[in-house]
Amino acid sequence: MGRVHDLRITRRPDQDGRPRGLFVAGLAVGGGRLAHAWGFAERRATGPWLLRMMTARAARAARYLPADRIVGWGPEVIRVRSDGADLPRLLDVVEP
Amino acid sequence: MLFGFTLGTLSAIGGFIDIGDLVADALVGARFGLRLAWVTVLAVIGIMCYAEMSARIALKTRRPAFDLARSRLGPRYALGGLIGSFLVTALLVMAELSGIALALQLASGVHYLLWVPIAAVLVFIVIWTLPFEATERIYGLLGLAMLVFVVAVWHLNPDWSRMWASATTVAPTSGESWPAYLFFAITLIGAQMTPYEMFFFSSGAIESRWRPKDLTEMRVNVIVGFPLGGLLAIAIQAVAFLVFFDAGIQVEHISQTVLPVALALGKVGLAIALVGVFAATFGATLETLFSTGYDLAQYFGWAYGEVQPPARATRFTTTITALLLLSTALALTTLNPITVTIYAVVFSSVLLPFAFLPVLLVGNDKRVMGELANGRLSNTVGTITLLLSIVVSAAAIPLLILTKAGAS
Amino acid sequence: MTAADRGAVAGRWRPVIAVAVTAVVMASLWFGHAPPRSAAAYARQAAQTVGYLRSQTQTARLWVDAVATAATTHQAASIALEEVEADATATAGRFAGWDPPPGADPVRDTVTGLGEEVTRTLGALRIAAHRDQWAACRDWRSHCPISLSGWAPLRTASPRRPGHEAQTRHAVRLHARHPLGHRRLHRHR
Amino acid sequence: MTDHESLRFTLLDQQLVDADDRPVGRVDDVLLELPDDGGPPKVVAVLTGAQALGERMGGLTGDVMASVASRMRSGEHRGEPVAIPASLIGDHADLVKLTVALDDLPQAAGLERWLAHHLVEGLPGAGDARD
Repeated sequence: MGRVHDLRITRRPDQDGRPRGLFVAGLAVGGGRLAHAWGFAERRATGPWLLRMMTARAARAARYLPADRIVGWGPEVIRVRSDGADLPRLLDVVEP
Repeated sequence: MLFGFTLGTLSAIGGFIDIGDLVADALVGARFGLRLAWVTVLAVIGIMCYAEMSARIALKTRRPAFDLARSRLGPRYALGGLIGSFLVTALLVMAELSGIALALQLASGVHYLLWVPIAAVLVFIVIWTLPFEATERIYGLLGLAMLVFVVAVWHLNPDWSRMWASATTVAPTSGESWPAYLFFAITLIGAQMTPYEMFFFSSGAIESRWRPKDLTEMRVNVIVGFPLGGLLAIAIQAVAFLVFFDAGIQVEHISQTVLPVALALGKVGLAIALVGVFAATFGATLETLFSTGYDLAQYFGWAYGEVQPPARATRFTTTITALLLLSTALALTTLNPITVTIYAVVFSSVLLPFAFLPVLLVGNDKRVMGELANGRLSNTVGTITLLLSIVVSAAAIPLLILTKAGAS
Repeated sequence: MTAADRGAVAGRWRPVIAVAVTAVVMASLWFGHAPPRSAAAYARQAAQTVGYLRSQTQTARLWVDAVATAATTHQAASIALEEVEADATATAGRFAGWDPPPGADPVRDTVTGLGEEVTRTLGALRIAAHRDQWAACRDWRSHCPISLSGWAPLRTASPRRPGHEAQTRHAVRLHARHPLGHRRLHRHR
Repeated sequence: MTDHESLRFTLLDQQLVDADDRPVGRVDDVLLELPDDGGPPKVVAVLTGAQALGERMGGLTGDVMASVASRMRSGEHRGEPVAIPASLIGDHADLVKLTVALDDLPQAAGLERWLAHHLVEGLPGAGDARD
């Protein structure tokens, strides 16, 4: 389905609402290495124009894979329930 | 306000002129006249853009620009850049120490090798005892002595139309080859767009406790300081052109860099020029040492900085002391400092993209920079400079080999 | 993350890349230091050597002039004259160390002869400077191996000056045998 | 509104500072653990120090870096990279702030302490390493 480029982490509160620690909320999958490394895949940056254009296609290809759709966590391979096509784009998930 | 202004400006000038400029500008002026002055203009614009960007990052995050670089480049590339810059700095500090020693030799008549250890001890004492701001102010102020080169241009009664014709020609002088011309263009870029100028300008912004509201002040410093540095560089090229070019003299020593000033302005001019050379090389020694220390400390997340007493930043202090010792040992091998400088600035130009790219990326990161993120001007100039630096980086080593370091 | 950072290409090609890089480095070191083998390369080196010698002589002249007009301190001038002499010795020695290719013996004789003359003159100059005999220094031009006459140091910016021909006397001599030498000698005009 | 952030930009490779803003190191690696109940992996600890970084990078450079760093350490835990439990992590964005002071982390910044104690402290003008 593609390479994992980043983990999305979250702080999940426990029953009393206190922060309980950092959890992996999901994965950032697919798209090019540079699009992730340079921050274009998650809308951290919108410029400079040239670098954005270089990575635009890859950034659009990057998907967000929520942790609850993952069946098996292996060291090399991660099994996923559902196919890749219905995953949301990372660009649409992150805050603008 | 006025004080902060002068401080930043001095830091910009002091950062711009160092041994690389003293050597490369005189060499280029003697061989190519002002036909490479356009490179200096480009270098000034490029470094202004990146110095402003990194200082803006520092204002916003209160951390030096390169602090955020590792997550952008990844640890591998960042390590490559780090090791490269460590080696280049060792060469450069060696050359700067020799520059201090040669200035002292010309003033005193005592052989420069005797001055090298003394210069190293002096540098160490300053690092150990004086706070950052005081050192910067002292050598910045002394560095203004370099303006004597600008005065010397007028005193040499130049033929202005010939100077202009030379400055507006983009081609090697007759008898010189294109590869040599381009090689020296790269040398000038390496000497004038040094990453440590960015480090230093942005660290200065932190240590002077500038805040986002000081944005205008910082920009004024950039707009005044760096072009002034560029003016000095072109002045050195011009006096070398006027005195050496027609005589067919090749610049092989620092003494030749100051000779035109002596011819134009006499002993007083020579003395002022020597003070300027001393201040510029001394300041640059501190700057290069510190920026390497910062570089390493930031890569591993160590404590760093001049504001803290040495014992609070021991790894930082130990690193720069070790580097200083290494460079002193190199200087004592009697390697020709001019040759070493040329190699160091060429290798430095190879590393330029590694220094520029992360700054450009962080400057655009809206989540870090908020409303201080790069505007269109910064991005346009920044991208062009980055592309230029990639070309320079790729061409530097082949040209170095092809021209035998500019010998032919 | 780790796997992504490591890159897939590196492993298999690493030895090949290492050998290639070593080969290029060795070749370029050789390129930088190889002695000139062809007659043309030798002539180029000869011309370059003469250019350096002339540069060193001219530098010495400027410093002597500067002392004469009280424009510099004696210390600075002596140091500079020491440097210039050391450079000239190195330049001449480097050229003398190369074997001339067949037929280039006359070139070698001319240039090494000139080198010896220049180093001798600059050595005498250095000694005079150390003895503080600056008046004697001023007279050296008349017996300088590379003619300096007619060269007004400053305030003249015109590229064509009388006396320029005299400066390139040796160039012309070389030119008689090696056209390349002539071209290289005019690089500084 | 998203409630999750990039590990790459807010945790990994970022600067670690203690509760008093003193630099501790970089987040050189992150230790994840898969809970038994089958939930998503949890960040158990952040690893810091050249050993952790070397092991993460791998390859010749990484191996050399890790083994040198491991040899320079002493004590019972040598051989393992310095781990800081995730429970001590406070805010994290472009800076990762811990909720404890550096002095309460005996593992971290070992070289710094050693140099301060053996080399720098004895020299005049060094200031006091401990305040």
